[in-house]
Order: sequence, then C-alpha cells, then structure tokens
Amino acid sequence: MVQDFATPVLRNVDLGRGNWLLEFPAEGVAAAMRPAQFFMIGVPGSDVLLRRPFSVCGLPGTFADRPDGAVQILYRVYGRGTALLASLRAGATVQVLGPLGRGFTPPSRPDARIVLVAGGIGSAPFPAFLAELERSGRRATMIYGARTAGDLPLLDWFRERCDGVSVTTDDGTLGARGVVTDPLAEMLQDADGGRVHVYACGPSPMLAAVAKATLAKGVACDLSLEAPMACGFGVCLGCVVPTRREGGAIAYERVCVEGPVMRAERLAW
Amino acid sequence: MVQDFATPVLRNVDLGRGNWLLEFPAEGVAAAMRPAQFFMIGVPGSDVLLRRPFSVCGLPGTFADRPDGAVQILYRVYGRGTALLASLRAGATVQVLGPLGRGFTPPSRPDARIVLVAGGIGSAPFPAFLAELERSGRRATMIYGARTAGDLPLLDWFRERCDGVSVTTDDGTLGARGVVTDPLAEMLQDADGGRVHVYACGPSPMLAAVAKATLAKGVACDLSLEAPMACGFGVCLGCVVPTRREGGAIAYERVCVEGPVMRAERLAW
Amino acid sequence: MTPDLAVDVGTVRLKNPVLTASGTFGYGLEFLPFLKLSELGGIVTKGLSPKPRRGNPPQRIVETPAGMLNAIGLQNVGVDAFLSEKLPALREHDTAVVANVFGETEAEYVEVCEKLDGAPGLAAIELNVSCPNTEAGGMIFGNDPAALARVTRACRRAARMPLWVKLSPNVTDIREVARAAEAEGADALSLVNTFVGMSVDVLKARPVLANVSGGLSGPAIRPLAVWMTWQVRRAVQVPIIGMGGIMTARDAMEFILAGATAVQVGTANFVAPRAAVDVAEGLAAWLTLHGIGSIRELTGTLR
Amino acid sequence: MTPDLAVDVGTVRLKNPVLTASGTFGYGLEFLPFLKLSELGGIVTKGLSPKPRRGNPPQRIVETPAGMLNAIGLQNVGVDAFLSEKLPALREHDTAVVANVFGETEAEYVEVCEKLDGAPGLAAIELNVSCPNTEAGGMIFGNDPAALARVTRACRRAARMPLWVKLSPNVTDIREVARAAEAEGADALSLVNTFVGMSVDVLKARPVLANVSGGLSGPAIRPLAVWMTWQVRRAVQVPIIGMGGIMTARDAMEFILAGATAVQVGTANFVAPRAAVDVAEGLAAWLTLHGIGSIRELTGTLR
Ligand SMILES: Cc1cc2nc3c(=O)[nH]c(=O)nc-3n(C[C@H](O)[C@H](O)[C@H](O)COP(=O)(O)OP(=O)(O)OC[C@H]3O[C@@H](n4cnc5c(N)ncnc54)[C@H](O)[C@@H]3O)c2cc1C
Ligand SMILES: Cc1cc2nc3c(=O)[nH]c(=O)nc-3n(C[C@H](O)[C@H](O)[C@H](O)COP(=O)(O)OP(=O)(O)OC[C@H]3O[C@@H](n4cnc5c(N)ncnc54)[C@H](O)[C@@H]3O)c2cc1C
Ligand SMILES: Cc1cc2nc3c(=O)[nH]c(=O)nc-3n(C[C@H](O)[C@H](O)[C@H](O)COP(=O)(O)O)c2cc1C
Ligand SMILES: Cc1cc2nc3c(=O)[nH]c(=O)nc-3n(C[C@H](O)[C@H](O)[C@H](O)COP(=O)(O)O)c2cc1C
Ligand code: FES
Ligand code: FES
Repeated sequence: MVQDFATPVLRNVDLGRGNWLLEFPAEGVAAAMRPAQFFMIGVPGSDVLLRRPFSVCGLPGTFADRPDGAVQILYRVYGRGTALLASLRAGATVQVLGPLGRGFTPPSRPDARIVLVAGGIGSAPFPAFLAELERSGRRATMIYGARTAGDLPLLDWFRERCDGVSVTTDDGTLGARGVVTDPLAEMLQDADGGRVHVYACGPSPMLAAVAKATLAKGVACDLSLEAPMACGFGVCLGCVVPTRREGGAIAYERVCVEGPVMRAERLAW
Repeated sequence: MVQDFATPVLRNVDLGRGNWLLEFPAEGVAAAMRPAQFFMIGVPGSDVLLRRPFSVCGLPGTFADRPDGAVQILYRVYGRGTALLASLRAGATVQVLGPLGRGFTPPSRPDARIVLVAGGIGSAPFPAFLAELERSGRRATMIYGARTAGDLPLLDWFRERCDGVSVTTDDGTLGARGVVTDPLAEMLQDADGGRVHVYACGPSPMLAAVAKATLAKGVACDLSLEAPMACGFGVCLGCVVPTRREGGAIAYERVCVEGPVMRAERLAW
Repeated sequence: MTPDLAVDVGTVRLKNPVLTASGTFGYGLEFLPFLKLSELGGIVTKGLSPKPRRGNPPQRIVETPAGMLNAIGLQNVGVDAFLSEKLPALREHDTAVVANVFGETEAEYVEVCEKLDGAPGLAAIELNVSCPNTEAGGMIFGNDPAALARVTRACRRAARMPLWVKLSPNVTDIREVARAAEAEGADALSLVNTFVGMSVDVLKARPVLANVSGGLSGPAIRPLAVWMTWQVRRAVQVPIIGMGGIMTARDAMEFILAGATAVQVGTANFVAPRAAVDVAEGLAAWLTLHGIGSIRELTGTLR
Repeated sequence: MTPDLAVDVGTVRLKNPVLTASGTFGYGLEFLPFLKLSELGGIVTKGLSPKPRRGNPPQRIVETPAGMLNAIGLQNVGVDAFLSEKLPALREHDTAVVANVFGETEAEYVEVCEKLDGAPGLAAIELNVSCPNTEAGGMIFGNDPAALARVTRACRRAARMPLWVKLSPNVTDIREVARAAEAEGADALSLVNTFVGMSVDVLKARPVLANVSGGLSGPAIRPLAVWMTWQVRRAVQVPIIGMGGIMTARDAMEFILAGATAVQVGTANFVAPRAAVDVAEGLAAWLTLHGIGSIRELTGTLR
C-alpha cells in the first residue's frame, strides 16, 4: 500500500527545454503501482514546504535497461518546486509518498481501439500505460500536441511503441499546426464510437476540449487531471474539481483520491 | 572592498565530531582580507533565510598545497545553517559576502609575546593569523581548550606552527583537565605584562573570563566576538554588544562593523 | 523509565499532549495507512456544520513562504453523517476524539453542539469561531469579544461535555477574546486558527484563490502563535492547546514552555503523514534525554 | 523604449516605485559599496527620535521560518545628528529621502516632525506608529484608531511636508486605522510594519530575544501584507506604499497589482545588499517583457 519513503536520486536527466526525467528506487511500491497513479515528492531542507504531485512515468519494465525496482517521473520545470527537482544530482535524497490516487484501467472490451491524447508534459503517465498494454498484447494510437516542437518529450519513444503518433503543435514547428482535438475529431468521425476508448492527460483547457469532443460522440474517455495539492492523500480538500452528481447537483471531489483519473462525463466544467 | 559573490564549493572536508573545513574561490577579495575578518555565507534555495557569519580560517598561503585564490572556513555544525553547509558537496554554490568587520592586527611592539587563546571552533581565525605572523618572522604561543579531545580541530596543524600549544579539556581527555584561563593565568603570572598580547576567540563566557584575566594584569587583549547576525554589514543593528564609553556610559556597538575584534577593555559585560 | 507524556486538558485526559488540528487530518481514518490513532493524544475532526457543505470552488490552496493559504470553505459531511458514519469507526481507536464545530449563526452552532453533546466516544467539542456571522453582516464571531461571548454562552448551555474555544488570531489583543471565552465557561482555549492572507497570480493579475483570501498556516506563523500562547497564558486560568506551524517536537516545546498544556499539529500532516506521531515521540525522547519524568513539569515554565 | 517606472506618491515623485524600508537600510550610506542610491526610488531612514537611543540589550534578532524577529529597540542617532550628519551626505544622491519618525508621546512625535519639516533634501516624513505610548499605559499608538488619529493630527499640524503614516498590522481591521490616518491628513499610507511574535530557546526555557517579543518580517508575512494592502486599497483614496516580505520583482508585483503605488524592501536588504535595486530592475524587465509602457498602468489592476 501507500508508503512514505526517503530515497536517493539515481538519475536526473535533462531532456532539453525544461523537461527532465528523474529516476529513483521504489522497490516497496513499484510492483503495486498502476499507470497514472502518482507520487508526492519533496526535498527535505529546501525552501519548498509542500511536496509536489508527479505521475509515475516508468514502472519496472517500461524503459529497457533501467534497474529493477527503479521508477521514473517525467517532469517539466514550472515553478519553485520543479526547479528545485531539476537542481538535484544523483545521490540527493527525495522524500516520496505513493502510490496515490486512481490510475488508468485498460478498456474491458478486448477489441477496444485505444487512443492516447497527451498535451506536452501530459505525456508523463503514458509510457507505463503503454508498457502495460503491450504486455497484454494491446496497441494504442497516440495524439501528442504541444506549443512547439521541443515540448514533446519522449516523442521518439512513443513513435516506436504506438500504431502511429499524430503530432500537433500550436506553431506548426512539428506535425500539423493546431491542437490535439483536430486529429481527435477526425479519428472519432470515422470510428465506431462504442469501440474507441480515449485516455487523455494534459493542461485543463485541453482536457476540457477532449472531454467535450468525446462526450459529443459518446466515446469513453478517461482524463488524468491536474490540481494544486497539499497532501495528496485526501485530507486537505485542496485539490477538488467540480463534478456532477446524479440529479445534476454539483459536488467537489478530490483529484488525489477520487482521481487523478476521472471519467469525462463526471466533470462539471 | 567588500563584495557579494556566488562561488562554487571546492572542498567540504569532514574533520570529525561536527567540525568541517569548507573551501571556495574568492579571488577578488582574498588579497585584501585580514585574519579574523569574516564572511556572511548563504545557500540560495535553502530554507535558511539569513546568511551566517564565519571567520576566514585560511587565506592564500595559509595551508600548503591549496589552490591560489581559494580561502577556507572552519566551522562546527551548530544549528540549521551550519547543518546545511555540512550537506554541501563540491560544486554546490554558496553566496558569499565579504570581507567584513575588523580583523586582528599584530602587536606594534616588535618584541611582543603573542599568546593565542582558542576555545573549540574559536580556533577558526588563527591559522590565517599565524601564517601572517610567520611571514613577518614572528612566533606565537597557543592555549587551546575545548570540552573534550575531539573538539580541537586542526590541533596538529597548530602544534607544528606554534611555540607550544597548551591544551585543556573540560573532561581531561586531552591535555590538562580545566579551562583555558588556567594556563593563561600561569603564563601571565611570570610574564612582563607590558610585552604580552593576547588574542582570543571562542564562546562568550570564555572570552569574558579571558578579558577579566588579562585586564587584571594590564595585558593587551583582543577578542574576536560572536553574535547572531542578520546583515553582517552594519545596517540591521542586530549584532550589538554592550561597550563602555568614556565616562562609563553603556553603548551598544555592532560586532559586524566595530568588531568582531574588539579590545577587552571596551566591553561592558 | 518511560517518560510520562499524559496531560489533562481540564477533565479530558490525553495520553500525550499531541493532537491533530482540525481540517488537516480529515476524519482521522484517512491516516490509518500511516499511523495508529492510538499513538496520538487526540484528533480534532474537520469542522462540522448542521448540514453537509460542499465548500469553495477551486483553486483552494496555494503554497507561500514556509506556509500555505487555504480557502476550503469548510467542506464537510455534516454533523449527522459524522455521528452515524465516522464516529463509530473512530471509537474503535484508543485516542481522544474532538469534534470541531462551526456555524453561520448562533443557532447553527447550538444545533451542532446539541447533536454532539454526550455522543459516546467523543471527548470534547472545539468551537471554530473564525467564521463570518451571516446574521451580523459577515463579521467574524471570534474577532469581537462580545460576539464570541454570546456564541460561547449559547454553546455552553447546549453542551455539558468539555467545550474548547478555538481563537482567531486576527485581532488586536487576543487576551480580550480569550477572557471572554473563559468567562462564558470555555473549558480550554485552542489557539491559533489561521491568519487571513492573500496571494496574487501576477501573470493573470488575479487572486490565486477563487475565494480571494485564505487562511495562512504552517511554520511561517509559528512565532506569532507562540507569542499569542504566552500572552493568553498570563490572561486566563483555563488550559491552552497551542498550535501554529508545529513541525517537530522542538517546535511543540516552544508552545508547551510558553504555557500550552497540549498542542495540535496541522499543516505538518500534509508534509509528512506521520508528523504528529513524530512530534509525540520526539517529546518522549526529549524527556528521556533530559531526565524529566513528566511533560507536565515543563508546561508554562518559560521564564 | 525604456519602460517608465516613475510613480507619484501624492506630490512625491519617485523615479521608480522601490524604496528601502525603515530600519533595514541604516541611513542609506552603508549601502554605497553595493549600489548607487540613485538606482532606488527612495530610501526610508531608521526611525528617528528626539534624542539618540541606545536600543534594547542583545539578543536582538533571531531567524524564524522564512522570516526573522527583531527587537532592536529603535536604536538611532537622534533627529539632530540625522539632520547635521546624515542628511547632508544623502543630499548628494539623487533619490527620495524619507525620514521615519517615532516617539513615546505625542509631543515627541511633534518635536521630531517640527525639526524635520522642510529640511532640504527630505522628500517626506513617515510616522512609525507601532510604538507604545508611554503616556497611555504602553498601548500601541497605531493599534487604536483614536490614538492614531490624534498623533496623525498633531504631526500634520507640525509638518507641512508630505506625511506618510506607516500602519501596524497587529489589528483586527486595518481599514479602521487606515481611514483614521487618511481622515487626519496623511498623504500616503505605508503598510505593513512587523507582526508581533516570539521565539523560545527550548534548551534554556527562555525567550530567545532579551526583549521577549519582537517584530516578524520577511517572506513569511507576505501573504498577510498583500491581503492588508488589498483591503486598505478599497477603504481609502490616498496612495499606498506596500511592504512585507518583498524579495523579488514578482513579489513587488503582488503589492502593486493589489493597489500599492510604491513598495518598500526590508529584510531582503540583509539577505542580499542589492535586493532593492534588483527588484527595481526586475520591474523594468517585466514591463519590457510584457510590452507595458508604464508601471502606473498596473497599479491596483487586480481583478
Ligand atoms: C496527479 C498529478 C500528476 C502530475 N504529474 C506530473 C508529471 O508527471 N510531470 C509534471 O511535470 N507535472 C505533473 N503534475 C503537475 C506538477 O505537479 C506541477 O507542475 C508542479 O506541482 C508545479 O510545482 P512548482 O513548484 O514547480 O510550481 P509552483 O510554484 O507550485 O506553481 C506555480 C504556479 O502554478 C500554480 N500551480 C501549481 N501547480 C499547479 C497545477 N497542478 N495546476 C494548476 N496550477 C498549478 C500555482 O498556484 C502557482 O501559481 C502533476 C499534477 C498532478 C495533480
Ligand atoms: C564574526 C563571526 C565569526 C564566526 N566565525 C565562525 C567560524 O569561523 N566557525 C564557526 O563554526 N562559527 C563561527 N561563528 C558562529 C557561527 O556564525 C554560528 O555558529 C552560526 O551562525 C550558527 O548558525 P546555525 O544556523 O547553525 O545555528 P542557528 O540555528 O542559527 O542557531 C541555533 C541557536 O543558536 C543561536 N545562535 C546562533 N548564532 C549564534 C551566535 N553566533 N552566538 C550565540 N548564539 C547564536 C540562535 O539564536 C539559535 O537559538 C562566527 C560568528 C561570528 C559572529
Ligand atoms: C487546509 C486546512 C483546513 C483547515 N480547516 C479547519 C477547520 O475546519 N476548522 C478549524 O477550526 N481550523 C481549520 N484549520 C486550521 C488548523 O486547524 C490550524 O488552526 C492552523 O492550520 C494552524 O496550525 P498549523 O500551522 O499547524 O497548520 C485548517 C487549516 C488548514 C491548513
Ligand atoms: C531589523 C529591523 C528594524 C526595523 N526598524 C524599523 C524602524 O525603525 N521603523 C519602522 O517604521 N519600521 C522598522 N522595521 C520594519 C520594516 O521597515 C518593515 O516594515 C518590515 O520589516 C516589513 O518588511 P520586510 O518584510 O520587507 O522586512 C524594521 C524591520 C527590521 C527587520
Ligand atoms: S491534495 Fe489534499 S485532499 Fe487532495
Ligand atoms: S549583523 Fe546587522 S548590524 Fe551587525
């Protein structure tokens, strides 16, 4: 179950343009962890008080040649907490709480057509998920968008493992100029809606657009949500999103416990 | 003059029992710096807000084989700030302000008998001072006390360079059981008071006892004082000690500007 | 000899002086993966209102230097669900359970107190008076000695069980509100609640929190909370439960020496789920190290 | 195009909105090794009293989480030495010099104001009203709207030059004292002064500061100070000079967006002697980056 452990940084790899891959041993928890579950990670002695949430990116087996029991997170330098992470070298100690939250579950229909939609660093949970799908002999298509060509970490890795990756960039520096919902709309047009299952992770406006597009077509859609978090395990009530209850009433549910993965139709955006 | 500079840690050597020697390049300021002047040192991004004061221990030439332009501080892990320093490895960045304050000045009398009195980590300013004395062909006697044998950093180094080091420990684990004022009193008994010049650095109660002993004998005595500091350059008024004005009135003077080295007779303890 | 950590907050005996602060420990059960509730002197629940409340829209929290702002808006399951669902489960654990109570009117406070009074397994009621009084133009109950006196008196009548009043620090002189609560029969005073603050998203030129302002907690406020503890100690006779930025046993000692019989650990629970247990164990280690038999020998011994 | 940083605090034009806070910048001259005073919008002197004061015994300062407590006790050279020794030297520098003033009685405030009024090279007087009124049982002038009104009125009569009143944050509702100062003719309000706090040496069971309590400053208090700025902005018409924990241009932007015409940098000067200049330069860079012509377009634009 969930554990709180201090662990050394094994590697902290600069992927360029502010994207980093951090690796640490997590023997006790890696086996039980699901893709899109997350860790709360802190750096003792720093001036960052609260830990920050990060999806697990690589579980044992996800990336070839990585040590047994080690996991990876893919992160982007955003503010103080992520800048601090980026300053760590191998050997530094991080304090890690996890696994937390509800991750992705593969579609129950064996013939489902799986579509992954990632916005920039929102691709973080997909490597572990793809590896899991692969192990059960399943494939996925990916739509991967960002502002510009450099903001698509691990693109080559995804290209090797997906049945095609449609790239979009706001500035047209790679793939189609546009946003992820453009290729998504195309895909959904021809497809048998009941067969398609979309998994999306990225900034909230993107997730809202993906939710809208899939709901309109009656397509199953799981979103991995973001929210500022203080605790990560359900007690501060800081990370809520508005959801719709049966009957239409609005409630606030916790991204860290009821999420981060929620069905698109539950959200009251 | 005084500079504020970021500089990499070259070495951070664990001397045991919480004593450390930190080395960093200080090209711009090392040449102008006097023994017992000090630096304010901070670690950006840490949860320690204010810098901490440390005497310069080694200036270029003090320790053989150390790189040109590098300086050393000798410090003891005391609270949060010094624990943070001890956690730094070579390559980490420290923010350094200095040189600050008024340092030691060798006695003007060429035939003066120089006695250094150090309490534990209070030995920090003496290596640079001894090296300077040596360069002008002068020698010193040392009295070096601490609670216990392990708390006498650089003792061997001092033994090589002084005309005798009298060691005292509270617990008798090395040298004479007792305090530094025991051998000091003996020395002052026989000596020509007008020729002796005492330089002392250590915890305030020790300095007060040294001041008392020397003043009673009319012996010249310079004390390197300690005080909590916020700025280190005279503007916060946080580091004051009570001094006696002509006429006997008490004033509060700044350890960081009017000190850290002050004549024993000025203090109104 | 194992050191004696037990303390008496009035008639409430705690096995150790460390409780968890309201709103930072859920209803307690969320922490079972990390600790045994019996390791704690007590727990204080999330604030309870007559009806469930859904709370404020997000963004509800933001980190600030050595602290955080929160504007949760008192989201809670309501007193009835607490009594039927949470309290029975908590009763299984050997710790003092304190129900934190709030209302928007005096009548709401009274309603919740009446429902809680005498509930089996409940050790005390703690009134959160840092709430706007909707009947009095939104003025904060706890910021006005007269209003605080009125709500304390009403709750005192409504509940015979131990009644703690949790003071707001956003006042000119906390001793005035402390005396008002004591005079109206509070059995103990908890202090402090959060300080009102605000954070600005400078890129958007908008408040970070949807609620505009929030309550500041965490280490940043500790010196202010210790000072208030020391001031209140010399103004009242009833026991004090001190809090504000306690992260370690050393921090707790500041409050205990300044006069707090017990302490609460809040924001630290988010940073490290075992924080409160670590504080209690650290206090035990402290007593052992210094050869002190009981924590009670230290309470209020600041000179 | 170089961005326009000039602001008007009433009739006082500042070349940029960054001043240094009283008590954190000495008399200004101590910073000449690090910066040109002309790089600053202005400087505020250490608080000046009728006679020199030697201040409190040590220990006077202690670091706290993201902040520090100080109990300097208003050590200063006295108004006469300031006028004869410091001001002439400051006049050589192209920056606005503001004299911070305090007294233990209304008469002392008036005496210092009269001496300073119209002194060549002085841009404004700032009243520090966070002082105990020795004639009124030690009550803090600035914590009581009526007392604040009286001392403001008296100083307003004593000085024709711009008069700023610096508010104490240790009050239930800062808008009340803000309105009182405005009504009595304050030309601008500076906020906030330090929050009262205390730190305990747990090994000695003694307060760390010889004075027992001290004033909390630094990043820890920023969210509280920003909130007070925003509150006061909507309560008064006069310009606000915001401060409390400003370390960077981003921090200064919080205050400016919340309604501060200018800001003061305090504790940051201890951490980095060029901090205030860095804030001013950072604001210029911000304007350039966002293509904004003048900082005045941003003042109070928080929605
Ligand atoms: C379940 C979950 C999984 C995540 N996984 C990853 C991941 O794998 N890789 C990755 O790079 N990032 C991930 N994130 C986002 C990551 O947690 C944030 O980027 C990080 O917390 C930012 O911290 P910071 O200290 O750098 O920025 P801060 O200084 O904390 O933030 C700067 C500003 O952004 C705001 N802010 C902070 N966090 C968020 C947020 N999550 N949403 C909206 N505004 C915010 C703050 O209020 C502040 O104004 C995840 C978030 C969640 C909730
Ligand atoms: C001019 C000068 C030169 C110095 N040179 C050296 C040196 O070369 N090597 C060395 O090891 N140390 C030196 N010191 C002392 C050193 O600065 C302190 O040990 C250090 O600041 C402690 O910081 P900390 O964060 O570890 O402890 P903190 O956590 O800051 O302190 C813990 C406790 O000690 C108190 N405290 C902090 N500093 C002092 C102090 N200076 N005196 C009394 N009480 C204090 C605090 O109030 C607090 O209660 C020097 C001090 C001065 C003023
Ligand atoms: C997220 C959060 C929610 C809180 N909710 C409540 C509450 O419901 N009732 C209450 O009395 N105090 C509440 N508080 C205040 C805490 O109980 C405590 O008084 C305060 O946080 C100071 O302690 P700390 O610095 O250790 O967190 C809350 C604090 C936080 C951070
Ligand atoms: C060491 C110190 C001394 C101070 N002295 C004064 C003073 O003499 N007069 C005054 O009005 N404010 C004084 N202050 C308060 C500051 O001017 C400022 O209001 C406060 O520190 C908040 O700003 P900061 O967080 O940027 O430091 C002092 C603050 C400190 C830290
Ligand atoms: S982060 Fe605390 S409840 Fe979700
Ligand atoms: S440390 Fe600030 S005046 Fe000496």
